[in-house]
Amino acid sequence: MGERRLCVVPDVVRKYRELGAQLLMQSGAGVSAHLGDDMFADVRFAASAGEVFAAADVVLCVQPPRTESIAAMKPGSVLLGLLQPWSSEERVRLFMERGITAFAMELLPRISRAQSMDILSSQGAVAGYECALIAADHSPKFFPMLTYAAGTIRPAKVLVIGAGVAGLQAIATARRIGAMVEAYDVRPETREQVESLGAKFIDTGVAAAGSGGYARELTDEEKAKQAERLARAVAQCDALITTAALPGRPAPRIIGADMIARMKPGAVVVDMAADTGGNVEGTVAGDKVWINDVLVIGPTHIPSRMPVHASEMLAKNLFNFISPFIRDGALALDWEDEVISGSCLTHAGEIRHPGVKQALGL
Amino acid sequence: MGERRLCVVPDVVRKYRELGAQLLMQSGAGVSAHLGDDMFADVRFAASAGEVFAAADVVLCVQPPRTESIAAMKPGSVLLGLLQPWSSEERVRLFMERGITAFAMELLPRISRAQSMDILSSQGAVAGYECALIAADHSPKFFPMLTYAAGTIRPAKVLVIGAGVAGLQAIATARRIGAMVEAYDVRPETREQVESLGAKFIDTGVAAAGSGGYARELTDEEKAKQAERLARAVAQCDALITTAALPGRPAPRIIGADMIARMKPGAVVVDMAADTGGNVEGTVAGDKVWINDVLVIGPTHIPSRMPVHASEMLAKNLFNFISPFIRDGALALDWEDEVISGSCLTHAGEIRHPGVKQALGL
Amino acid sequence: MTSNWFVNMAYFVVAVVFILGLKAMASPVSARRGIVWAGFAMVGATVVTFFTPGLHNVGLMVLAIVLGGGVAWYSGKIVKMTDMPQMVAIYNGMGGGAAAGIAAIELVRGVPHDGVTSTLLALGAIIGAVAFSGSCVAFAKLQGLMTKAIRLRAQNNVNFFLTLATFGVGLTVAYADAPGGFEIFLFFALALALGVVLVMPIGGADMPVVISLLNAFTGLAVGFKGFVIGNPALIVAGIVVGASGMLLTQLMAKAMNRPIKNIIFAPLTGAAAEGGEAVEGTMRELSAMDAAALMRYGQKVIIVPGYGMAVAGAQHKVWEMAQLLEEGGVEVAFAIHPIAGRMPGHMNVLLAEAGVPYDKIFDLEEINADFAQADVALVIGANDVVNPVARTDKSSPIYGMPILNADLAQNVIVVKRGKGAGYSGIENALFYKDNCRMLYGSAQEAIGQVIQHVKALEV
Amino acid sequence: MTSNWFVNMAYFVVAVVFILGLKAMASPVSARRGIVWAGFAMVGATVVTFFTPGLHNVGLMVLAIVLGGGVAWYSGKIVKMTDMPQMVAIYNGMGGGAAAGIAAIELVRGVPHDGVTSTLLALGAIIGAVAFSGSCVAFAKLQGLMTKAIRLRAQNNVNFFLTLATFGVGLTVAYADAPGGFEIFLFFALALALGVVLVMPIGGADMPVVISLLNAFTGLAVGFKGFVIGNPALIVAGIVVGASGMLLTQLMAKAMNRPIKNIIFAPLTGAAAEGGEAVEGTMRELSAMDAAALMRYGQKVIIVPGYGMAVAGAQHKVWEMAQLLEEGGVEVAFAIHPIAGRMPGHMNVLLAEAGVPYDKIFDLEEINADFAQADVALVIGANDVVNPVARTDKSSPIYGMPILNADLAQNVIVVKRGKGAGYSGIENALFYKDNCRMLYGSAQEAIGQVIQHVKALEV
Amino acid sequence: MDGFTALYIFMLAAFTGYEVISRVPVILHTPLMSGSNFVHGVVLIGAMVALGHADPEDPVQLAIGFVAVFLGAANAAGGYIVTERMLGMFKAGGRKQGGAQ
Amino acid sequence: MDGFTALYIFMLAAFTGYEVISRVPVILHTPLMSGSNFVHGVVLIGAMVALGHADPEDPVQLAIGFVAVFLGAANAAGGYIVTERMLGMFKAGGRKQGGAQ
Ligand SMILES: NC(=O)c1ccc[n+]([C@@H]2O[C@H](COP(=O)([O-])OP(=O)(O)OC[C@H]3O[C@@H](n4cnc5c(N)ncnc54)[C@H](OP(=O)(O)O)[C@@H]3O)[C@@H](O)[C@H]2O)c1
Ligand SMILES: NC(=O)c1ccc[n+]([C@@H]2O[C@H](COP(=O)([O-])OP(=O)(O)OC[C@H]3O[C@@H](n4cnc5c(N)ncnc54)[C@H](OP(=O)(O)O)[C@@H]3O)[C@@H](O)[C@H]2O)c1
Ligand SMILES: NC(=O)c1ccc[n+]([C@@H]2O[C@H](COP(=O)([O-])OP(=O)(O)OC[C@H]3O[C@@H](n4cnc5c(N)ncnc54)[C@H](O)[C@@H]3O)[C@@H](O)[C@H]2O)c1
Ligand SMILES: NC(=O)c1ccc[n+]([C@@H]2O[C@H](COP(=O)([O-])OP(=O)(O)OC[C@H]3O[C@@H](n4cnc5c(N)ncnc54)[C@H](O)[C@@H]3O)[C@@H](O)[C@H]2O)c1
Repeated sequence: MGERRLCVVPDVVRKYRELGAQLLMQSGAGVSAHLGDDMFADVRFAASAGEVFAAADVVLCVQPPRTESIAAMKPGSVLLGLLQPWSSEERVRLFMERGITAFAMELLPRISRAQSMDILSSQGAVAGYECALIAADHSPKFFPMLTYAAGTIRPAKVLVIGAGVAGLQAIATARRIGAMVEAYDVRPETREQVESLGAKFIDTGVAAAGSGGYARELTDEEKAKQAERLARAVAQCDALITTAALPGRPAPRIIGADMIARMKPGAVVVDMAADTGGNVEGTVAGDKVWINDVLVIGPTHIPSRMPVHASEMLAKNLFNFISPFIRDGALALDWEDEVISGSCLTHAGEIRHPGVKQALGL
Repeated sequence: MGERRLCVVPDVVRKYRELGAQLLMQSGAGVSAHLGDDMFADVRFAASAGEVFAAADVVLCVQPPRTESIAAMKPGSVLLGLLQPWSSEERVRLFMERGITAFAMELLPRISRAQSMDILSSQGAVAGYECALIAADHSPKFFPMLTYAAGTIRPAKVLVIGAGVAGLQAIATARRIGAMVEAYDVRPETREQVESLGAKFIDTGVAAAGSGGYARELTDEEKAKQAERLARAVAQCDALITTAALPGRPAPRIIGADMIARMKPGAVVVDMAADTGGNVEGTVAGDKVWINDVLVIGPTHIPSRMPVHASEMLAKNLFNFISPFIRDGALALDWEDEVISGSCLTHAGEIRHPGVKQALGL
Repeated sequence: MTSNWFVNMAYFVVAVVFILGLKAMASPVSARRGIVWAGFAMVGATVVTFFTPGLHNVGLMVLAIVLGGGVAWYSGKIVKMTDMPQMVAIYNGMGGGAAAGIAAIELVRGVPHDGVTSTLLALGAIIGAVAFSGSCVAFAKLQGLMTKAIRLRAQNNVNFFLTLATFGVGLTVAYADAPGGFEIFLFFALALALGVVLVMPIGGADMPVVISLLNAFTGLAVGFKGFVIGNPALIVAGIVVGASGMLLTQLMAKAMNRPIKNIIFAPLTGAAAEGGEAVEGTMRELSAMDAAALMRYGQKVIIVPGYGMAVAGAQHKVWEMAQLLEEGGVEVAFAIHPIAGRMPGHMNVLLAEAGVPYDKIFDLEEINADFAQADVALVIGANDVVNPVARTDKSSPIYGMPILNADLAQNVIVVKRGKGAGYSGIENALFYKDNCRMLYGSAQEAIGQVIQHVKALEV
Repeated sequence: MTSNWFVNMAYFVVAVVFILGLKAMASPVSARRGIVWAGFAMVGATVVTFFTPGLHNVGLMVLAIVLGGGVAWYSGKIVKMTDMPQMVAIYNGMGGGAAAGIAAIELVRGVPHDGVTSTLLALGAIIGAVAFSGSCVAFAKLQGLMTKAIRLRAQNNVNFFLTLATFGVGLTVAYADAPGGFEIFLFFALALALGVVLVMPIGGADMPVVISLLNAFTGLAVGFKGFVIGNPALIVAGIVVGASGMLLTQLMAKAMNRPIKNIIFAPLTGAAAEGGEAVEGTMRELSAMDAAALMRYGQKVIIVPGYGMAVAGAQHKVWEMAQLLEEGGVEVAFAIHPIAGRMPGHMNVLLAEAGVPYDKIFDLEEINADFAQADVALVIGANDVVNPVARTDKSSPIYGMPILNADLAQNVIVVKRGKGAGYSGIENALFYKDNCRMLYGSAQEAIGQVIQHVKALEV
Repeated sequence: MDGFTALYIFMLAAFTGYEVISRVPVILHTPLMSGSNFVHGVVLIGAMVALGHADPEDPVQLAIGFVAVFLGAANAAGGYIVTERMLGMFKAGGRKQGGAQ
Repeated sequence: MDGFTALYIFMLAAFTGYEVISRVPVILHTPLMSGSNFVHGVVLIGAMVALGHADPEDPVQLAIGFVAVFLGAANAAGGYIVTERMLGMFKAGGRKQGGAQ
């Protein structure tokens, strides 16, 4: 299953129109999100994606466009979406060459005001919910406690690793279904957050709060300590959901093969980080594999499993980002605005984000 | 996915042993339920199923055995399990010919005392839970209400048709996940039961309570009335779960193609009755099909999606049924017992259940 | 009235302490303290009285105190807890007797009084004597010395004329300048007879209310005597007890669901033939307040939810109540019967929704042995799953089904709306057991009320 | 003491009705009824008094009543609701003045009294006069005629000696057989000065407590006067008011979190320099009882849950409270800010867990316009999401974020544990607003208390 | 009335006053203060008796008596109207049907 | 003490008695009844005074007085011990830490 989300939904189109913007969309682009062309009023449809790229002043996208598409863009035009800024030097170069003003929503500053534009957060919520469902659906056991005529089934134990946006949502969802949930994160402030959802926090004695609400990478010693304590919790759980991520880097490898080997037969692992390398040793992105008697699932494109609402959220985020600068159908960016300047990847042929610049060595 | 359940689990094996019974099991039979041979103590393992059938005095099974297996059984031996008594005249004849005492758990009288032996109930609970998860997992929408930084997502509407054991469990599970649930059943007493789970009951004005806790078939007029009111509810829901069944008959066809046509794009239908013909027009048993923009799922072997707990429940049910009659390792059936006599399909070459006898025309 | 300043001041303090003591006794937290205070005050009052100027017969007095106090103290000490009510009755009667005795002395001495005082004197004497003999009858009934409620033929007429005669003779005697010995004797004989006749027809189950009423009477009698002999401490203590006793009688009657007038007059009119004598094998009700008190002061409560809890959607309230009890130090557990409700796991879903932690939820096998140790089994909208018939009656459709042994708990409280049967449609033998009480009402409301009362018990 | 039986009996009834009236006024349900009863009793008492044997100066009396009553009635009728407290103060002062006046007449007439009565006469006169002048000062302060709390240098000494002098002169005058005009004048002058000096240094914010205290004083003065002129109705009404007034003063002080001694003595010792004068822009606390009353008697309450509710796990309690309010006819809605809590949908999960129906939950856009119509916005463990700084302060990290307009509600109640900041770590301007009160405590407990009080308001 | 009797009356009245209002909700503090302020307006009848027994010839007595009655009447009348108005604002909200789920 | 004073004392004492116990929980009904039974045992002092003023020569008076004191003492002593025992059983359970989730 690939990308099924769309970067506008009919409601949001209406709002763009109210701001005087004109919309051009590839015909059939919304089908996979159950949004037929007929559901969009006041939108011009283009037969091909290329036509859209060539004509637009501002391009909204979900995933980064392919090289041909970027090449087709008007110089000086604005590109907006999840551009995976860390993943491809070539793409960033292309943006610079074409003089494209590219906003990578992954770079959005994590300040309160910008939360309504935060695609990582909104899609993280979707992903957390979905991963909990995947775990429940694949588990050979009931999640909730259940007393039936011939006995009682004890509730399943679910372990969630990484209590960011997605992790918390996974915790909440697993709890709702009825599981007993434990969770773990390196950032110490997550303890209270985990507990506020009625789950138990696993204390490993390792704390690693980074900046901007993200986590930092751990030292080897810390990793060993963490692993020690975690291994025990992993061995006891019926389902394991891992959501740990580090911005701009491959996902941390937290669950080793040895830990998997100690898990109960029939246990389920859902590795939400499969896309970026996986938190679990042996995960295959986009596939399910049996390791001994443990099912390890490495779902990709998780928010696309719920395209209707994921698209709605994403579309609103993008709109909230760009709409303050649309006046009478024209775009006027305010470079003083910390949100704009902070999430800008390239502008006027230059790379604007110091972190990415350094990481890509440009 | 086929049958993954097993008719004993280690705990239950222990109880049989305590009663003095000897157990013989096909090697590897439990693998699909995550029960390796090594987990069973005090059990002899046979290399093939045939060996088991030939040697046993009492045979426990999940599904009805194949013809060869029945043929291999000792005359006068006892067979116990879900024997699908209504589905095959040939099999019943074979039982009679071989003089097998066959207990079909589907025929178990629905009295309070027998509830701990009721496989239909326990597996119905599993199925209801699973179907709700399947629906949630396949829905392109969130089930629960969710207020996020850029807006609010309203909870999904789930409609459950048939509020028997499975239906009620589906209602409870969907509610847990956060959906708004409506439900419908022909038996009027289900209204209170549905409401006791916090769901809304749809009143169509058709009541059809049958005997023994089951429903009776509806007249054409009733069907039309029911359909009218249901169609409206179906059109509004985001997910539809159908669980209606009639004992010993094909499942009632409740949702016609016209109703599906009126559903929202992206809606999901889970037809639990797919195995017995489906409550929904167009269901394909064991497959997912798109009808317009509606995904119709016809899962089969649903309890096998949760083999660990389903096996545990099933094994306990069977044990509760047969154990009162095991004394010092020998079976001594009490034909006065209404549970024994009521669930007996064939004994001593005769068919014992009048309903089946009549239905199969034997 | 003695004019001794010290004695009077002491009496004043005693009166204040009595009031404070009674107030303290009205709350579970301070009740112990209250009786101890009052006890000290009583000792003080007694000692101080010896300082009254012009007191004669001190030797006799001491003897009477030692004898009376000693006998009562000893008998009160050895009596079984279950026999307490009759002891209260008899002690109360003695108080009434003492009041009557004071009146008798005044009459015999022929002390002249003004009109008001004379009236109070007669009233006090009558009430005291009635309280005395009535309490003796109550004692005899509760002690089992008198087992039947005895109604005279023409009870109404007897009561009426006896009352009339008693008051007539009493007032005559009180207003007379120097009443004759026989009149005085007749007066008291009539008053004593009245007490007997009034209490005789009342059944044993209503006795606590009657005792409370007689107790209030004695208070009034004491208060009136206080006026007669001019002692404000007696007035205040007596009237305070009289007033609080009246209220208490009302509260008790309400808590027992027996309007006072039914208790006192039903036997007179003969309307309620059962007369309140507890019939074995009926369903008995209890109030939400009693349910709250039973649980709050228990050690262990096991809650048995059933389909009725689901119908009422009472799970949140039930859990709230359980938490309150736990805060009060009570151990609470939930016992789930395998087939409670209408689907497997019905109760689990609801309890989970309410937030009951899994470690408080036990299934039949885990908890059935614990009921015998539980002070209260609270059955909420469950029926078939606690029906002991399943153990005993072979002909019952639920025979052989394992049930929750709620009936083995010390007290069983059943919350249901009315006489509705369960799924299997059969009568429940549990409801008729001696240790079982019904709390009628939809579970949501009934438990809501219990919660309020549990809270009222915390201070 | 007049010996007219009819008048006395009437007074007795009046006293009883006053007590019943006060009792009724102590409960929201019957309060209206209570004042009306008391009103009838007062009219009755006044009329009956004209029947007192040997009454002179009836014309003058009627004139005084008509004038005094008329002026007070009119002024009481037209005054703004917000100015009520000072009216209570001034009327109370008048009552004190009347009591002092009665004493003055007795003194001037030189009626001889025994020791106790003389003492009570002096005490009543002093207390009445102090209540009079003190109340006048209180009135002046509240009316804004006197804006500063004025402390004399050596306030302590002045108070001490003035008190001493007043009592000295007072007792001398009262015990004297025929006190001279000047002594009497001096006595009252001193007493009046004492009232002024005592109340002067107390700040406006503490005035309600002071008025209540003066009110209790007046009650005592009236009671004492009752002893002096031998009128039990005055005694009973006065003392009952005195005692209940003392209790009420204590309750008020507690509700305002200002121990009485701080109010009365702080200005004396000069310890609390702020003197209670409400400083603009401080956080003000309120009690759970007040929170309950505000909501229970409101029409519409909007609840704003935040991360703190999640931390406290208070969702079940909050929903229970909401239900109670709804049962009382209050409209309750939940307002969820898009980023309340720590994950999208954090509040949804919790409210769903507690069983809050979806149709009571609104998001920012749906509900923000409704705050202006709400009587109470109850903010539970939320902080950043209701911080008005986001609207105004460009330099704030949350500037530009839409917030819930809780500050536009008539009253805002904020439940939080202490001074903890929210996620963004900044101060919240809402907490300093005039219409905002803090209810400190972990949400679970705080709301639990509110629930108890809401229940207490139901009868 | 002798001293002890007075003491008893005093004590009992104090108890009664205390108990009668011991469970008053905060919202009623001010109205109740005002109400009890009205109740001690009964001083009016004391003042009336005092004025009634004042020497009709002595202007000082008459003046004081007049003032006392005036003040007493003002206490009673003002106390009543103010309390009444406060409590008039005060209405117990009607009960609606509540329901959990 | 004159009739009206008596009436006032009566009225106030009745109010006090009523208010003081108006919120008693059911579980305390019997102990409180017993406790108030003890309190009216104060009749003992009345009986003592009566006996104390009885004519030492008149055996009837002495006998009645003796009985009255005896009964009064029994009321007081028995009332106390019984109440004390009842309330002794009565212990408010210790508070544990409660907690929701
Ligand atoms: N668990 C399953 O899978 C399943 C499935 C089908 C059948 N069953 C059967 O269901 C029964 C379950 O037993 P149970 O004890 O849970 O329930 P039950 O025996 O059906 O009894 C329920 C009781 O709740 C009371 N009730 C109803 N509404 C109420 C309300 N709003 N508030 C308070 N009380 C209320 C009713 O009495 P009032 O009317 O007087 O209030 C009734 O007696 C068994 O007989 C079992 O065989 C179970
Ligand atoms: N929704 C999201 O996805 C998300 C994700 C990350 C960050 N955030 C941020 O989180 C914030 C959410 O705002 P908010 O208003 O919900 O919370 P908040 O601003 O963090 O404020 C929480 C308040 O609750 C109080 N509190 C904590 N524990 C309590 C307890 N047990 N009982 C009572 N009060 C308690 C704290 O004060 P005391 O310490 O004084 O009690 C604190 O002021 C926003 O700043 C948002 O940007 C949101
Ligand atoms: N203030 C804002 O506007 C805002 C907006 C969105 C998110 N946030 C905050 O930022 C936090 C992180 O956001 P996110 O979910 O996008 O993060 P993320 O997806 O980058 O990471 C997911 C989680 O994995 C954890 N993790 C990293 N390494 C780990 C390891 N070795 N072991 C265990 N856990 C590890 C991180 O701590 C994080 O909680 C959120 O919890 C949220 O509080 C703030
Ligand atoms: N007393 C007992 O021991 C016992 C044990 C198990 C079940 N039961 C009762 O029996 C009932 C049915 O059991 P089940 O779940 O095995 O039944 P089932 O699986 O045979 O049927 C499922 C549901 O479909 C409904 N249905 C049939 N035709 C329909 C139509 N046209 N439209 C809508 N709904 C239709 C039925 O009413 C039933 O509720 C249960 O609800 C339970 O109360 C009783």
